[in-house]
Formats: sequence, C-alpha cells, structure tokens
Amino acid sequence: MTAKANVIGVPRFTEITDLTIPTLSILDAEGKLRKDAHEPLINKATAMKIYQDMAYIRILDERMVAAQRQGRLSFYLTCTGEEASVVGSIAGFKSHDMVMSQYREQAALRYRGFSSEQFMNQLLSNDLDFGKGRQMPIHYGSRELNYMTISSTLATQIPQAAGYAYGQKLSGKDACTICYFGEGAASEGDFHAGLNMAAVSNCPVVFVVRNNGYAISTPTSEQFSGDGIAPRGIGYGISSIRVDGNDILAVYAASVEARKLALEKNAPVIVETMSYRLGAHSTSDDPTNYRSSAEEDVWRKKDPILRMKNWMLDKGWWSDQQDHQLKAQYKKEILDALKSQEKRPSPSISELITDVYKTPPAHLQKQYKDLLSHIDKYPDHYLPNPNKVDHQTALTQFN
Amino acid sequence: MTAKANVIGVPRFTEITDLTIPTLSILDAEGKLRKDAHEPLINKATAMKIYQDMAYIRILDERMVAAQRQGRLSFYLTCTGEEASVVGSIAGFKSHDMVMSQYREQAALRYRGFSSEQFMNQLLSNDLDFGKGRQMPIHYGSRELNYMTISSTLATQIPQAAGYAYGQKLSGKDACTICYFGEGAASEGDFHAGLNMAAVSNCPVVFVVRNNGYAISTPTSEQFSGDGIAPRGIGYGISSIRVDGNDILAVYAASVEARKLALEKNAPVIVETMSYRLGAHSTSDDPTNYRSSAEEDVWRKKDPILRMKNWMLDKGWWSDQQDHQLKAQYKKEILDALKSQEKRPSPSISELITDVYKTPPAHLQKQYKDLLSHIDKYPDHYLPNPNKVDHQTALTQFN
Amino acid sequence: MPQINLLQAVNSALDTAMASDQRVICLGEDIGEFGGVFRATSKLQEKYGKQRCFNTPITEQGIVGFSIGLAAQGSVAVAEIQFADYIFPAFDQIVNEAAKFRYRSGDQFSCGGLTIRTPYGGGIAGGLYHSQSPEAYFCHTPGLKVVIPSTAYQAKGLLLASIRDPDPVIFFEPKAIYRAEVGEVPDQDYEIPLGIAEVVTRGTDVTLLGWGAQMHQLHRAAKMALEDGIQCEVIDLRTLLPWDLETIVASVNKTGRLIVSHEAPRTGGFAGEIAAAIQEECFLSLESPIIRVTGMDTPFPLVFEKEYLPDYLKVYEAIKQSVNF
Amino acid sequence: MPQINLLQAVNSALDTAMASDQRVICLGEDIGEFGGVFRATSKLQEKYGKQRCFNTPITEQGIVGFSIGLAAQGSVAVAEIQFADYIFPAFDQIVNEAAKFRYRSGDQFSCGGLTIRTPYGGGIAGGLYHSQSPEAYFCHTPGLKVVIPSTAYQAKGLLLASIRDPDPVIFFEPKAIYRAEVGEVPDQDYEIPLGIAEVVTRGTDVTLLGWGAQMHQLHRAAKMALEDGIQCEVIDLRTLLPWDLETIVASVNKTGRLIVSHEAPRTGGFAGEIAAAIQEECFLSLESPIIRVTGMDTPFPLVFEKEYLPDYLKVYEAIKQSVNF
Ligand SMILES: Cc1ncc(C[n+]2csc(CCOP(=O)(O)OP(=O)(O)O)c2C)c(N)n1
Ligand SMILES: Cc1ncc(C[n+]2csc(CCOP(=O)(O)OP(=O)(O)O)c2C)c(N)n1
Ligand SMILES: [Mg+2]
Ligand SMILES: [Mg+2]
Repeated sequence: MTAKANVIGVPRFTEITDLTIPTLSILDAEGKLRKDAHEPLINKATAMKIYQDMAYIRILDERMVAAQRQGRLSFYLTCTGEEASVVGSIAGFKSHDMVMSQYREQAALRYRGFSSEQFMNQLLSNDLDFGKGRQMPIHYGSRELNYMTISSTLATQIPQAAGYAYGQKLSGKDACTICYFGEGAASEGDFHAGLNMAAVSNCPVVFVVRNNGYAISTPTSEQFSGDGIAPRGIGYGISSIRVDGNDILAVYAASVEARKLALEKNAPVIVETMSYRLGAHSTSDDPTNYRSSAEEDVWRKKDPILRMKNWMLDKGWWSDQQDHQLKAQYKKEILDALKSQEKRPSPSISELITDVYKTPPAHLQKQYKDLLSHIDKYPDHYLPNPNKVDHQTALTQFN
Repeated sequence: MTAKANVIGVPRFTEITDLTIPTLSILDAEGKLRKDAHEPLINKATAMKIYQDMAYIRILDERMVAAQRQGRLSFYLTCTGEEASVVGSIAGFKSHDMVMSQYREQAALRYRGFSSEQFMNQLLSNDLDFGKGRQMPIHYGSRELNYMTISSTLATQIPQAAGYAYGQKLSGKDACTICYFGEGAASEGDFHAGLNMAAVSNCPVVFVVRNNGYAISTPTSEQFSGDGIAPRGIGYGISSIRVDGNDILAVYAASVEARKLALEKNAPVIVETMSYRLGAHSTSDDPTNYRSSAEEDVWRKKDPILRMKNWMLDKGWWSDQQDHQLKAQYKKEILDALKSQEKRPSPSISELITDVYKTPPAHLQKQYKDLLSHIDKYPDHYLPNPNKVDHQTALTQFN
Repeated sequence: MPQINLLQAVNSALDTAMASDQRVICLGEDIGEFGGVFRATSKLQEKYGKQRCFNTPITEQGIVGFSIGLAAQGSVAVAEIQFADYIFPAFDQIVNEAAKFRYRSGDQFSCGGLTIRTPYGGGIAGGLYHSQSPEAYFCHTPGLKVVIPSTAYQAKGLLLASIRDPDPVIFFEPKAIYRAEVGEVPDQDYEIPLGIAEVVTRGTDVTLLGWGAQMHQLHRAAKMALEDGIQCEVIDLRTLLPWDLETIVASVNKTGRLIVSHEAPRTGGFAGEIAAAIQEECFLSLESPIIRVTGMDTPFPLVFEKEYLPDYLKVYEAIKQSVNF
Repeated sequence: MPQINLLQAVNSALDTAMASDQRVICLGEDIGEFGGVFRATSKLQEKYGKQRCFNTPITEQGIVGFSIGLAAQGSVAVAEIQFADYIFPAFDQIVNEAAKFRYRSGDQFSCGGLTIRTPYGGGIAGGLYHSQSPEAYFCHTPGLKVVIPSTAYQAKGLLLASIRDPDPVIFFEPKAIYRAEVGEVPDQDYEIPLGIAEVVTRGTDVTLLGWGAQMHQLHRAAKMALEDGIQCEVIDLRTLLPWDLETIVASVNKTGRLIVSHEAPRTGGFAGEIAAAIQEECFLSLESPIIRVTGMDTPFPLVFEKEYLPDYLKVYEAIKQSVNF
C-alpha cells in the first residue's frame, strides 16, 4: 500500500478518467523518429534479426494459410499485423528466459531459432513433431528453445508463468519469464489469479498483452469497459506500460526496460502492445462477418514491418534489393520445408499411450494391447495413411 | 476507452503511485463532524434504526459466541468491528433491492427485518430454518427479505450479482443488487469475472468490499500488493469510492450515492469500506496465532458503534439510559429466542431428498425409501436426538 | 416437414424459445452478431436485440455465474460455452453453485431457469482441447440434469424441454454431426420429455446403449451384426442425469447382454455407472459381462483420433464378444 | 516408534520432504505462519522460511496454476487446497493443464513435481461445503494420480511417495479422522508405493473395498459380520488412480462377492467404475451383485449427515444382503 491516502469529506467517486496511461511511441507512421522520442540502443545485428524474423513470419503465415486452403494442413492462425509486438518484445529478453505464449506468437519462436522444418513438423503432425502429433497445428513448444508448449485453453499460462518465474527466482539464475496473452484472454479468472499472485509473491515475469482489437468476433468494446489492460496492472501494484504495438522501437525499448525492472525488483511488469489482428482469427474464421474492410484498411496502412523497413532503409542498414532477395529466399525455404516434411510419416502408434504418465500404467498398456489386436483385425481401416490427419472431418468453424 | 491517450517518447512505467484513491471520512474518532466534511441527509428514524441494528448485532454476536462455547451451536462468526460497514451500506438501499452477501453481513439481514427467532432457527438447524437444516450456521437466506441464501464458496456470488442485476434492469423495475464480499474473496477469479461482466453489460449492482485487514490468518500484505480493492475498479471502468468503514455517516453517504449512480447510469459501483475484523475469523479460529493484541487494541478504539453513539448523543437523538435499556432488552430477546428455538425439532427427514430437483426423481425416491427401511432396522441409532447436530464430531479448526 | 441439420435444429429451438418467452436470454462468447463460432445462435441478436442475445467477455466462470444470477432473478438463461473443453473454468459455478442452489436455500431460491449449451466430442481433428466429452463429470453432480441429443429432431425437442425445465441443465451438442445429421424437424414448438431413453431399434440378442454422436456408431455396428443374424436392441439414453434405469433394465432382462459406448475415457466414464447399476438390477438375467466400448485413458489425441475413438468396428467386435461369451 | 495422529503424520511427511529436498515448496491459503486451518503445515514456515512455505491469496485456480508453473520449472510444489469443496475453481488447471502437461508437450515439459493436498469428507457437521468427497471427478482424468490414506502410517508414506512421484498427484486427506486416527509412525523417511491396494484383513466370504475415512466403517462392519460367522476380506484401495485391479480381482475371484463403499454420492461415484471393471473381470466368479454403499444423490446435508453417510450399519446390512443373495 504505497499510494498516499488522502481524505475527502464529501462522496466523490474515482473514475476511469483519473488514471491516464500514456502510450510509448518512437517511430512515426513513415518509420521516422518522432520528435521528443529517444531511439533505444539497438545494434545493427539485432535490428537485422528482428526485421528478418518479422519478414519471415509474414511469409510463413501467408504460405501456411494457402497450404491450409489446399488441404495440406487442417488449421492455421496468423500473426499478421502483430509481428512487431511479438518480435520487438522477445528481442528484449535472453535466450534462457522462459517464454509462455498464447498461440499467436510464432514470431517469438522463430526469434529463438525454430527452423522451417520444425514449424512444418508440428503443423503437419509428423514423426519429428516435438509434440508427437497430439495437438492441433500451431501448438508449438521447444524445450531446447525455452518455449513452453502451447495450450489451447486461454489464460491458463498466466498463473503458471508466475509460478515458473518464482522458481527461477529461487534457483538464483538471472532468468525471468515472458508471458504473452491477448486482451480477450485477459478476461479469464486465471488472468486475475496470475497477476495478483505474481505481484504478491514478487515473481520476475513480464506479461506482454497483445491488445489487438478483437477476440475472434468480439471487439474490445464488448470485452471490457475499462481503458484496455494496462490500468489493471496499477490495481495489482504492477509497473505497467502501454506501447504502440506497430512500432518496433517502442516495443523493443519497453521490453528491454521491462526485463530489467522485473529482475532488479523481482517483480512482475506489464507491457500492453496496442495493435490490430489484420487477418482472420484463424483459418476457420471469416472476419467479414463482424468487421468492415474499411477498418482493416486503416490498420493495414500501419504495417509494422513496412514501418521498420523504412527506418532500416533510412539508417542504411537495409536495401530494397536485400529485401527482395530475402523474401524470395524465405518463400523457397518454407515451401521446400513444407514439401519435404509432409512426406514424413506419422509418429508411431505406440505414442498413443506414452507421456500420459511418466510410465504407462497397467490399464493403459492393456488398452493399447487391445487396440493393436483390434487394428490387426481391420488392417485396412486404421492407419491407412498414417501421416495425414483426416482433414475432411475437420469442421470449417473451429477456433 | 474514455481516458485520454497521451503519448511519450521514452519508456515510463505507470506505477501504483499514479493513482490515489481518497478516503471518505465524515465523523472523527470522537463522533464529531470532521471539518470540511458534509453530514449526509439522514433523518432521525433512519439513524435510530441504524444504531439499534448495529447494537443488536453486537449483542447477538457476543451471545452466540458464548452459546457456541457452551456447545449449543456448532459454529458462529461475528461481524464485530464492521457493523458500520454493513449497516451503513444496506441503509442506503431499498428493501426490494437484492442482497447477495458473503457471510459476515448478518447486520444487513437484521436491517431488513430478520427476527431473533429467525436467526436462531438457522443457527440451530431446526424445523423453521428456511434452509431446512442443510447448511452450517450463519448461512442465512430469506426470499421475503430479498436476501440471497449464503454460499460458503467465496466470491461465487459476485458474477451472480451481476447477472441478477442485469435481470432487474431488463425487468424495468427500479431495483438493483448490493453485493458484499471481503478483500480476501476479491482474489478469486470470480471477482474478476463478475466485475468485468458487470461493467461491460451495464449492470446496476453495487459491490461493497469489506476490507477488514485479514482473510482468516492472511494479512492484506500477503493478499495483494496493490492499494486495496478500489483501484481495481478503475481498471474495469467502474466508479469506485473508498470510505472509512468505521464511520457510519461516510458509509451511508457513499452508499446512497452509489445506489443512485448504479441506477442512473445502469452501471456497477464499488464501495470499499476500510475497517478491521475485531474478533476471530470464526469460532474455529484463534487470532493470537497470527496477530498481536496491540494491533487489535488500536482498532478497538475506533469502535464504529461507539462513534455513532457519540454522534447520536450530540444530536440529542439518543441517551445513555436509552442505550442501557435497549441493550438489556436485546440481550433478553436473544436469549429467549435461543431458549425457545432450540427446543424445536429438526426438519423432517423427508427433506433429505427434496429440493435437489424441483421434483425428486425416481432414483432419489428409491434411495430415500431404502434409507427409511434401514433406519427402521436400527431405530435407536439414527435420529436419536433429531434436533441436534452432533457437535462433538465438529472439528475445532474449521473455517 | 423441412429437413434441417442438427445445428439448425439447435438454432430453431433457441429461436422458438426466445419467441415464446420474453424472459429467455442467450449469452456467450461470440454468440452475438457473429452467431457463435458454429453459428448455433445465428440471427438471434438481429431478431431479439442486443439485450437478449449478447457476446460476453472470455470468462466461462463469469458466463455461468452471471447466468445463475440471471436465472435466480427470474430470467431464463441459455449460456453457450464455446467448446465443452472450456467448461472447466466454470466447474465451480456449475457444481458448487448451480447444482446446489435450490437445495441449500430450502427452495427459497433456484436457478432452474439455467441451461448451459456446449458442443462436445471428437471426430473433427481437434486434438486435446477441441474434442473432449466431459459428461461424466456432471453426471456425478446431484442437482444437475445432463442431456445429449443425437438427431436433429431430438436436438430441438430436448433443448426446448431443457430450457423450460425447472432445474439447471447441461446440454451437450455432438459437434461432429452438427451438419452431417439431417432429419425432419417441425417448425413448431415441441418438447421431448427429459429422463426418458429412446429404444430406437428393437432386438432380442444384445442391448447397445449410447448417446450423442456415438449413436451412429451403434447403429452401424447393429447393422453389421444383423448380417451375422444378431439382433441388437439399440437404445439412445438422451438424458444421462437422471437416467432412465427402467428402460435399460427391461431391455437387458430381455437380451441378457449389454454394451455401453461413449467417447470419453473409460475410467470413471458414465458407462461405469450404467454397468454398475445394471449388474445390480439384472444380475440373474445377464448372460455375459457388460462391455464398455469407450475412449482410451489418455488425453484426446490428434493423429490417432481414429484409433482412439470407439467406432462401429469396435462396437461390432464387442457384440461378437458378448454373444460368444 | 512414536504414536501420532494422521494430521501429525501429514505434517511429518511435509517436514521430511522439505528437509530432504531443497526444491520442495509448500503453498496455500493460511498455511504460512498460521500453519493451515487444520495445522497440517505447522512450523514449516518457521523451519524453512517464507520463500519455501507461504500464504497465497485466496485463489484456488491461481494456487494450482502457480504450482504447475513452479513444478514445470523444476521445483517440487506441494499445494494445499483448504477444503476439497474448494478445489473446483482449480478444476480447469488440474484437468486441462496438470493432467495433460506432459502428454501435450511430447514429454518436453512436465509438472510431475506437483502434489495437491486437500482435506475431504464428511462427519464433522460441515454441511454442503465442508464435507464433499470429490475424488471421482479426478479419477476420470487420465494423467492424474489420486491417493487417499486411511491411517497415520499410510498418510506419511503415501504423501512422501506422492510428492516424489513423477506425475501430478491429488492427495485427499480424510479430515474426519485427522485426530482420531492414531498409530505408530516412523520418524524416518519412508514411502508407500502408489498404485497398490492393501489387503488389511484376510477373509473368504465377501470382499469389502473402500478408502480413507470409510475404511473404519468397513472394519467395524466386518467385525459385526464376523460375529455372524461371515469372514470379510477388507481391502484399502489407497491409490484410486491408477487403481490396483489385480488385487481386487484376486480377492473377488476368491470370495465371489464385493461391496464397495464411499461417501460421495452414488451416481457417477468411483464405486461404479470398480463395479463395472470387476463384473467384467470376475463375471463367472461373482455369486451376487456387487453392492455399492455410498452417500446419497443429494448435496451433502447438515442435520441428516448421519443418515446420509454410508456407515458401518449400512455396510453390515449390505454384507448380509450379499451373502444371502
Ligand atoms: C478457456 C477458453 N475459452 C474459449 C476459448 C476459445 N477461443 C480461442 S481464441 C479466442 C479469442 C482470444 O482472443 P484474444 O485473447 O484477444 O487473442 P487474439 O486471438 O486476439 O490474439 C477464444 C474465445 C479458448 N481457447 N479457451
Ligand atoms: C473458494 C473458497 N476458498 C476458501 C475458502 C475458505 N475461507 C473461508 S473464509 C476465508 C477468508 C475470507 O476472507 P475475506 O474475504 O477477507 O473475508 P473476511 O472473513 O475477512 O470477512 C477463507 C479462505 C472458502 N470458503 N471458499
Ligand atoms: Mg485479441
Ligand atoms: Mg477480510
């Protein structure tokens, strides 16, 4: 309780207007430094990596949506429009920090070094998928890259991130957790539980809230009546900052500071990135049902990748020719990976019962044995084409 | 999103200190009007009723704790120290407003007209208990008095109150819901769910948060890092006010305004009453295990009933003699009620299976029939003293 | 009568309920203008306004808590949980609150006006979190009713009965057959009473019992068995809580054999309850052990969903096993 | 060996676990300085410091979510839920997260270091919300282990095994006998392996199966039956998931009769699973129907708790019914 308590003698209600959360903004719409804005310290190598990973993900997303339409994978979900929110934030962290994400942060995984083949392995549920073909496409995870396997159930990772960070603190390593979620997920009870616990148990965790205007079809006006998510942090006693999520430098600068704060103070920090989900919610969704293309166009003009590119061009760190080459190269890399990895077989049927427990108990072993002898009776019916999820059965409406 | 968004060019985090919630305080420690404070409009009849109900509850609580020690009831829980928070708030509402409370608000039920006999019927689980002897002592409820039956599970009533108020709004009646809970319960996910939904669906509900310093043994410093509960309201876009919970006029003034606001704007309002749980958490608890008597003494001096009495004496609305008489009368009334109602029988055994569903389904009827024929075999073993809960079996640690 | 699918039948039931009773309110994630991710609430906001059909924030515990309050106040709340896999954050509100609301108050208050609709089940390549069949959790909860339709006709009639039932109902919709299951459904208002199983096919040799999407596997298996000369009696339980013991007992006393099938994992699944009750009631009639054909005791997998699920071939094998015991 | 009660045995297990492994962390409502409302964590904060034993805010979903993260990070999290009745707000974190954590990640990540302790059961005049026995909900959840001790000796040995088990464990403590149940408990470290039932009394006529506080009713009923010349084999299941089918099958094949008893409501309770599995395995050995002696299908009542609960007299009647079938 640090706020100075003052006293009034007549009822006066405190209102939403009594708290203003400013927005950190460094680059203007054209990618020029705004006046009064400070360019954060960022070296060329980091800037190049950030830019390239954003460009990579834009292409991956485009290709995968197309591949989904062709029936080559059952489901996909893009990060389009939010690349700066994701790459700008992850770039402020160390590779030994744990990432606990929602599902729209494939750009952070890329930043950590996930290869095209690795993306494909998961998306295609083949034998090299770290998740052994158990989860729907986009539910990535990588122990090696300190990227926690994604769960579809919204917001569950938030209290988990607090606990993870608490463990990091006790272990004495200079490591923290970065936890991503959307403004929609922030309505779940787990958000409240996680943020309050993180604050009261002094956990070094940075919560990056992607406020992208929508939760599937639900606009923020039907998600909350407050001024976004950052003000909630003040209620928990958490240092909070709001940034222009399409401004790579703003996101990066805030994230670098947020990590520092989290580790110095052993405390959670909130970074709210204001952006827009430019694409559909997922390949199962059609946004024309609930929003106008005029609205989308406004945001398409604020493209974070283009804005960063202009800044890079200005700096002399990048050229149009390089850009052209890079994109062609990524396209090829991704399509090659798709082609090669979709030829791979499914995981082994024996994986059906592993990892439920550390060791499969007797009843599961029996169920598995029974299954195998059943399959033996109908060898043509099961595992007919073991490396393919049966996409026909996948519903179109599916989130 | 009503807050004016301003822009910064260098990372600056918004902190807990950027929002100050003032405390409404009208009477000073001696019960005199504070300078700069406005006395709310309150007529003598209302003031008398408020004072008498506070006094009544203090006596009821004392008697029932004693009765519990004597083994006459299994469990009890006092409102001691928080009478003004409760009576001051309920007095700002109309009798057709719905009350959804936590468990420490028996004073609100008294204000609505619950009789000593009715308290006893519930506490003793006799045949006149509206709850048919199913719940532990203190889980009151009264359809007639628009007082929702209490549930032990913390915070569940919060989203329910939002829904109830939404229904009231649709029905077009000039009615709202008042929802009580403690600062500890405010850590539950249901708090977040309920407040956000109330705000976004414009529900006329007033949330009265009793911030009384403790949740069983847990001090607020281990419950949250923020500045209490009111600032959270700002995050949801809810008008919020903090009051000295031991100052009856402050609580009353804020509550009258809160109800007005809720109905005029069709919106939720938060009233946070700052007070102290003077007694044990419940008869199962012993606070010497986790707090000092010095701390308790500080608060004992702020007794809200004494403070109001002094104000009433000053006004000439009350006298020491009246006070003396009233308390003697209440003592007698309560003890008489205890004596008479503890002689009453238990509810009928047939109530074991009613109200699970509107009509008991076949399987329950069969289970009941089987039970009756079993009891017939051991007539001495069951229902031996049907109007008594077997208190020996009740554990001492039990919250 | 028009031929519509199960999803349209759900929509028609909601439309009928809202038209016939002002107090009916639909709420849930994305159910407003968008009409729900499956479109079960399509056009309802347009027809009945934003106050009676609206999007909620993403908070299942909030949706159910809010709906309980709404029902307690006198409204009729029809809440959608987007996927049954996401009903668990609302578990406390359902199990500790809705189920016990009337009982704990001595019938002073009730939230009987509450119905929770949610799409459940596998078969759509949904993996762990878009495939679960959590009905058994709710069947262990006195105070709730649990209803699962398997046809379009049932969907409308049972949903209308559920919405108007004086007790809280969890209504699971078999999403795998939302569109595949098509049948004649009256435009008019009608109800199918809760608590009564439907004997869909009469038979003498073995009783097959199931619900929801699994009924189709049972019917298909029964057809295969018929070619072997085995006459299956196929029963659709429809209401799981309280369930129609009498009808099942009568059937098993006749056939002497019972197979129960569900998609949910075997251990603790509702087939266990049925088997336990039937061996108690029909001990002397049973000619072979009651067989459960169910999902495996693992989380719901993606690539091996076909192998995991209890399909008609597994039911068929169980029929032979039962008959040849 | 010292005689201590079940509650002290729990405390001793926690103390032993914390002393032997730095990574063990206890958290929950009021478990810090106060030592928990039942005092199960008494003195632990004093001994091991606030960082390793601390109060949490009142948020069961937060406690479990936080503990999952802690376990995933490499710590060993022992979370207390103050009453089993309050475990439901954490249901999603337990069922959708903890239970599926290893599986969904392909064993890249696990929260096996998680143990959730919680006092459960009736008999203490607790009414609806301080009496529930929710074990069956968790037994329907692949990926979890469910453990319930019935003696002080078991409590320490099973809790130590649970804390060190590589899978998430829900550990239910029978609070009605926290203090009444006293026995010899070694000061030292010891574990009782999970997944193995204990045949407490050998017998030939009928098998009685139960867990937790209910064991005492079974033993008492067995004694009454013995006076009638009926020899009961009394088995304590101890681990409910995964459960020791083999031991029960062996016993029922010998006795031909089985009675399963639990406090939880009958419908959907875990006795149903056991009955279903045993009639499958022991069909030809069974001489009478498997009988379930359980709580009734209502919320847990207060004044009629004695009538509601499955006590030794009800078990005794069931024994006679089983034998005289
Ligand atoms: C507990 C839970 N409820 C509902 C869903 C269904 N669902 C999936 S994504 C989504 C919207 C999430 O919106 P937001 O958090 O804003 O993230 P965004 O998609 O905008 O990145 C919903 C409702 C879910 N996955 N989990
Ligand atoms: C969901 C749930 N968790 C835990 C409990 C146990 N419990 C009962 S009262 C209480 C403390 C509540 O504190 P607060 O809300 O501050 O109210 P106060 O007792 O101070 O009035 C706790 C933890 C409960 N009843 N419900
Ligand atoms: Mg969003
Ligand atoms: Mg408190």
